[in-house]
Amino acid sequence: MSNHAPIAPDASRSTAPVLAVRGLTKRYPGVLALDGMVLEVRPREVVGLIGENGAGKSTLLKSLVGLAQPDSGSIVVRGEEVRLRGVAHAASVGIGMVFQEQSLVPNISVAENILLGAEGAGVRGGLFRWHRMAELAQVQLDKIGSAVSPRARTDSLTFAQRQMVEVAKVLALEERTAHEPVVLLDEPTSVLEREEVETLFAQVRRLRERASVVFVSHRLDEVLEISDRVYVLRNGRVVAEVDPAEVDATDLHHLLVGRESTGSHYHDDAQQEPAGDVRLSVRELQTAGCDKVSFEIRSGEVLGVAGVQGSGREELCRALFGAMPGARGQVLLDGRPLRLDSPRAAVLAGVGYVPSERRTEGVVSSMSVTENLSMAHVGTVCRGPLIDGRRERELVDTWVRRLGIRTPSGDTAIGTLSGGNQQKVVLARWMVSEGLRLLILDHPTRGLDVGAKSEVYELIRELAASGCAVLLLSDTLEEALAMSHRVLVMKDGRITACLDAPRGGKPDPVAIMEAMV
Amino acid sequence: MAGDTTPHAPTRSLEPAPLADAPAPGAGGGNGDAPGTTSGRARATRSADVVQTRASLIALAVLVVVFAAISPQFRTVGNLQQIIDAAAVLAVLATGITFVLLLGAIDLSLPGVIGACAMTVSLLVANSRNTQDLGLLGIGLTILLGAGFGLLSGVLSTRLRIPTFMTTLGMSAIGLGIATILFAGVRPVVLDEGLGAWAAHRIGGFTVMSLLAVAAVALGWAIQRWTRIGRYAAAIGGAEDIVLLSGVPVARYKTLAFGVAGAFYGLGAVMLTARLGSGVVEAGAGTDFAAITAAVIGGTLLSGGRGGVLQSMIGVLALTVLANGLILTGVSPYVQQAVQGVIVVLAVAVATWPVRRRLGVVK
Amino acid sequence: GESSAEAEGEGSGSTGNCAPEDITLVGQVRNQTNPYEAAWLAGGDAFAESVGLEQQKLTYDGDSQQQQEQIRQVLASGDASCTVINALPNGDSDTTPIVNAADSADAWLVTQWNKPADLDPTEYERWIAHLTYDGVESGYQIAKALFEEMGGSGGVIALQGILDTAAAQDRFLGLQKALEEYPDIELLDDQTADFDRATALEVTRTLLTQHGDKVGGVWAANDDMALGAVQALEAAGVDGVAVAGIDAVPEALEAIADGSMTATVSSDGPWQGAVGLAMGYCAATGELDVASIDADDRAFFAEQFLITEDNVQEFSDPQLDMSEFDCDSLFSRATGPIAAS
Amino acid sequence: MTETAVETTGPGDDDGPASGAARRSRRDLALLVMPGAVLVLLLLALSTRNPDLLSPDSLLAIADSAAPLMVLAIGVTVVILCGGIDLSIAALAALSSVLFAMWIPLFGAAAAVPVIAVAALAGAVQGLVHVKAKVNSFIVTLGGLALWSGIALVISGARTVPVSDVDAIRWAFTTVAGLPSAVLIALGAVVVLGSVLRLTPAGRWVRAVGHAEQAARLAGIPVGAVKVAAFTTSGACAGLAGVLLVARTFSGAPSLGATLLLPAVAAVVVGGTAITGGFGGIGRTVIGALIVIVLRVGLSLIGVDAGFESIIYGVLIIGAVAVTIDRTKLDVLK
Ligand SMILES: Nc1ncnc2c1ncn2[C@@H]1O[C@H](COP(=O)(O)OP(=O)(O)OP(=O)(O)O)[C@@H](O)[C@H]1O
Ligand SMILES: Nc1ncnc2c1ncn2[C@@H]1O[C@H](COP(=O)(O)OP(=O)(O)OP(=O)(O)O)[C@@H](O)[C@H]1O
Ligand SMILES: [Mg+2]
Ligand SMILES: [Mg+2]
Repeated sequence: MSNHAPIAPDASRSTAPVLAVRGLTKRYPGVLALDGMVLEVRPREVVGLIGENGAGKSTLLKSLVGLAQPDSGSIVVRGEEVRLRGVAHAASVGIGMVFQEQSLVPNISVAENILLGAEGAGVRGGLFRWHRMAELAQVQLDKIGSAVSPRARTDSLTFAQRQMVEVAKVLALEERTAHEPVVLLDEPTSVLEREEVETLFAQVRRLRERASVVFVSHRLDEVLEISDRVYVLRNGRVVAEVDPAEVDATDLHHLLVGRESTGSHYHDDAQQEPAGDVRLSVRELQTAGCDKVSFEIRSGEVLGVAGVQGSGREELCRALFGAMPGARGQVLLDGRPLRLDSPRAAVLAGVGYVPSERRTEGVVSSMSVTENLSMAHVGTVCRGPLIDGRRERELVDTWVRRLGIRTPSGDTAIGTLSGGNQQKVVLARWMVSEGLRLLILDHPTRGLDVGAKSEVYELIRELAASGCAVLLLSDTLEEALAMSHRVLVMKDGRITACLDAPRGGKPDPVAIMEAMV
Repeated sequence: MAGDTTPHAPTRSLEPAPLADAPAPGAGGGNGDAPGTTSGRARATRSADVVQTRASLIALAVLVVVFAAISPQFRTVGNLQQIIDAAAVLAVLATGITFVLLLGAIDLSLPGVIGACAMTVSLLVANSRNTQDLGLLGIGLTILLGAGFGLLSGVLSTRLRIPTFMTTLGMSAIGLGIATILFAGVRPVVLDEGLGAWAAHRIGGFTVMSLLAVAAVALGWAIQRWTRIGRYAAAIGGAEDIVLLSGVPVARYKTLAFGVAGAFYGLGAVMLTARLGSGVVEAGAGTDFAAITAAVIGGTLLSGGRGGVLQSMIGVLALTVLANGLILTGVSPYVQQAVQGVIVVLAVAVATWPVRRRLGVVK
Repeated sequence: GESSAEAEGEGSGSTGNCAPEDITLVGQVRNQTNPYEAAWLAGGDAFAESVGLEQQKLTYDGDSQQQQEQIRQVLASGDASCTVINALPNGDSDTTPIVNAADSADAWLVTQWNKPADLDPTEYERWIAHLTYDGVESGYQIAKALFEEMGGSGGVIALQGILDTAAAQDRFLGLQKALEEYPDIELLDDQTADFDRATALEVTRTLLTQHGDKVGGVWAANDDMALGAVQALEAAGVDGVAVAGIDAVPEALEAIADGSMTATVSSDGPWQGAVGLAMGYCAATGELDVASIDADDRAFFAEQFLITEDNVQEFSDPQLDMSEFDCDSLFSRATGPIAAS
Repeated sequence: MTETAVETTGPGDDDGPASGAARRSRRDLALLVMPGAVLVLLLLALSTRNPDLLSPDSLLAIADSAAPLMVLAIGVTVVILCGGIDLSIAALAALSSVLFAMWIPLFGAAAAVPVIAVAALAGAVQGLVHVKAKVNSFIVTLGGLALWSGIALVISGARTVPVSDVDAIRWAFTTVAGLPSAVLIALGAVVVLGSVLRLTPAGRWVRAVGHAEQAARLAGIPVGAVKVAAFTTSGACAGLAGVLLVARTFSGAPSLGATLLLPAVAAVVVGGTAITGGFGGIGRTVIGALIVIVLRVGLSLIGVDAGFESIIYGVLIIGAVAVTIDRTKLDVLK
């Protein structure tokens, strides 16, 4: 395999790469996750990685911190080939990673998390010196200008705060190694609100002053915005290396999916006016985090809910799904009252829910794709009380094909699928039921690649067309506007605005922003 | 496998908790104060700790009040001393087992370890069986032996990757075997003055033993709060795989935690022997469940990462008060056991009831 | 008998014809971790040695299931009809299955201590005998000794054994019997300490705080609890309280010698361990015809000895007198048939 | 569970699926063979000291001895799979033995039915307290342990209750076709419970709750109902075990079988079920129970002193787990 990076004239070409990956191959049962991957990272640059779900991005990064052992190929750090034994070893050569799934210990302090395993002066004579710990951690937090208190307990932080802490933790590498570190960021933005993304980018730009960064995201515009160079991955290999200055999102999209992007991203033209009558009517819904909320959804309608962190929109969703013990209020589904005390009851009434915390709440990661998919409506594959294996496999095959889920087999443990593919399974779980009347989507496209996203949008359109009501919490305002017939805006647990968003006549984002903050 | 880590899963529940502004429990890993900005659900998780601790405190308070109301003897200073003395051994054992429970592991080795240590110490200090008279040295050696047992449990669990339930259960059998061999049919009576004094001699109304116990608990608390063994134990219990990701030698610190626990069991065995006046093989019978129950009632969860030495002490006191109070209030011995069981559940349930929904997943 | 109906034909009968060397001697007790049962097994070893055999020692940690499993296994492996079992059933309920198992396998069986009242050895061909001690009597004797020590008046606290054992219940009856004879003695409280030393210690201390110096004596259903009580009294700095127990474990004897205990009752463990095997050995070799044993001796109370400071020296190191195990003097210690309680 | 899984038999078959057919078959094969192999090896090793151990009678005796333990163990397996623990099983079995003995005069052989029903009810109550009051299952069932044995003590007047009419329980201690009926009954329970867990959604619900309760709840699985059902099953099994115990002691007693708690849980773990929940199954527990019994009875017959016997037991039981458990299934060992 050629040991020089793909052609692309570039200013910093002269400087020797900090990190070079040569012909890396990694096979998982049924999947070739990495297939002769070749790329390099140069000093003080931000390298963007894009690729479909399952393209091998996470696997690559994991191999770079010794968490996945490549079957063949080599990793060269500052000219020396290394066989990384694990995170600690990778750290010792200056490579650190912020994981796609956050990895901080919840029940200890921020300072401990940042210095975990490398307390250095924080521990003297075997005894923790808390003030020193705080000081040392503060040094790292200052690097990224984070206001988080090093003494705070980690599980008391917001998601965004925790992410800052992770970056700070990675930066602690500097003191540990003589060299500038290489920081790997796996989809750091997928769960962030826009303004949080801005802060993160600010951090990344600072980082570039003292380190090299590898940045994975499915939001092409972000990648273009922050990267100096972008590698496009497909099926475990680099299919292109591009200069952000020379391309735009659509070109990337093309490179990415390898085919013309069909129709418009959001399938706007598929938006039909909701014909049906009121499907869900909510009167004075009262629960922790949102008080006296009232609204209606008609069947075939997509109702977007916009709002910032803590606006109470997530609590609203969970309450409607019976997952918010103590929720009160008059909720009618097709005129019949809906139990608010039991998810079970909600499901039986024809409600579906896709939670945002996919890994801990969406899937049972050690159970099979099949089991996860048929989990909610296992009745549909039962003959009498018994599960009909054949019927179940047919069902799964159908949906795996329909949503293009990349999995070796239905027996594969879902935890081993790429994030995006896990999400598709969760969606399928609800779609299998004919009786689905209301689908509650909490950040359904989080972590999905552009292709998958637009497939999901298509599915949402289809669902709506088929008369199902959809309650949609979006990653981005843009998404909410594009997909919804109406958009509710929530603030501090109350509805502050409700705008119509008919095809063609989408409201002005600015108006919504104002209502949100 | 990094992709599968579930950092906040253990402490996730569905509902924001008004309770969140309550301070984190002292030993619960909350060194210090929470920042202003906190997300609803994250807050609920932390307050679960507070809830647990508060619940057990209330339970203890309720027990004390009720018994004090019913029985005049319960209110006496003498009985307070008696309760403290009675709690001494359990307190030391519970302190030890807390380190194991923090890991999210379990330890059933107490009966064996205590049996072996009890026989050892009674044969090392001046006794009726042999001419040994090592005094304090003998006690020290015994505590080391306890630590040895703990380390062995730890090594077996981490190196062979066996559930601690099994390794410690086996270790218990091994310990009892050793104890039985040492016993050899003749029970060694302790003649050592110093050791005898632990149980008999009183300072300010409290036996030497109780004071030793208090010191031991304090030590245990310090270990938990200020040493890697303690802090890592909590972290490992919180999210073992992440700690591993951070390059901490998890296996080593797990093993060490077991070692610390073992040392406390050793001390507990010495105290029991001092109290019984001779080496008794079954001295540790039932202590495993007693210690675990105490810890759990106190809010040190079996799932790991939550609670701590101080919380466990609440449980120890609750159990001791209960046993003591039931006798003093003249409950018939035939139903005492049953009553005790019901009260334990009721106490925890009632104390938890108003906030049960904030507790999220309870195993 | 309903169960002897199950006995298979060959090898049965009330006399054996086993060659001495073919005989398997099995002694089964709860565990070897207390002096009493250790002494029992030692006695069994001594007898086995005297006839040139070895005793197979079984201990089941007070676990009824394990006891059953062991018995079943012993009988299922080896020539049962030349197997002699001298067993201490964990509780009354465990005797029936042991007897049935042994009976249907034609093994020679002697049981001690625990037996349901309705179960009668005379209905079986090879269940040679059940011997036990009159718990009421033991409880009564130590109670009297205790009350005398207290000068016939004052308050006592009672430490009961594991409540659902016949031993605990009978001994307590004995105490109550004695109480009737001593009107000035008041039973302040009775609690169970499960025959366990540590438990007894805690319970005693609590009772002391409750009844203070009203306590003049502690009646314990066995020596372990008595010794626990002695410890409790020392720890509480209380003296002048009389303590009595049952079993005559070495420590108790020392305690009696140095005056910290008043009385105990000896059942002579070594003898129990030996005599059971001796009976089986004699029957298996044919020297003893089970059918010809006097019915009163098939289920009898054995002689027990009250030990106080006057006679403690004689018991401090028990010697086995092998002549007691000649096939014709096996029942010399029988004091009469078990009174149906 | 998918058909591929249904076709495979033996321990591990009701586990979660593996990733990749190749790995799957190989590991399942190992899992299939390993526990059985351990069992055989143990028997052979012990028989070197006491050859009679391998005689048919002796082997049947072992199976017979295993019956009550096995029934207890499969019951608690379900609770453990849910991520909980049931410490009350042994005490509940004791209570059941007392009730059974007391009710035979009333119902004769049929007394088993109400007894098992009551035991199941007791289990259900514990389950409800655990689910509705959110009290840790360790605490709830520890309370249960004390309560049930207390009740048994009281209603039996702290005495053993003899069985008035032995014929009423003969069905539980005769031999059918040379096999002890107790063994057949235990196997019956195993088959029933095993197929419910494997062929109906119940099995995957239980495992889902054990793996990720929150995710299971949000997938609409009746978490509360599943947990309550698990404790009910465990209770019912305890009841059946109690009946079997009566059938071998011809009487019920408040402490009968009370010592079977740890051996039962040990059987589950030796079988390879994760004590943290989610992974494992009935098949594994059956082998586990046999291994535990062989250790318990086998060792006492090889004629070593009690002390050494205990030590060997400890070493062997650790060794047994070391080879039987499937570490790929225990993501975090606890
Ligand atoms: N531990 C594993 N076991 C088996 N297969 C795996 C494992 N980890 C990853 N895979 C497979 O390897 C392929 C690449 O996965 P990877 O997570 O690298 O994709 P990705 O590019 O990060 O996707 P996403 O954008 O959704 O995060 C996927 O098909 C995935 O199913
Ligand atoms: N997300 C949650 N967080 C905390 N407690 C919850 C949550 N969801 C439900 N609960 C409580 O946990 C218990 C079990 O919940 P769940 O609703 O799954 O079962 P259930 O409603 O009791 O029974 P069923 O599902 O058959 O209706 C109930 O008491 C419920 O109030
Ligand atoms: Mg990824
Ligand atoms: Mg429900």
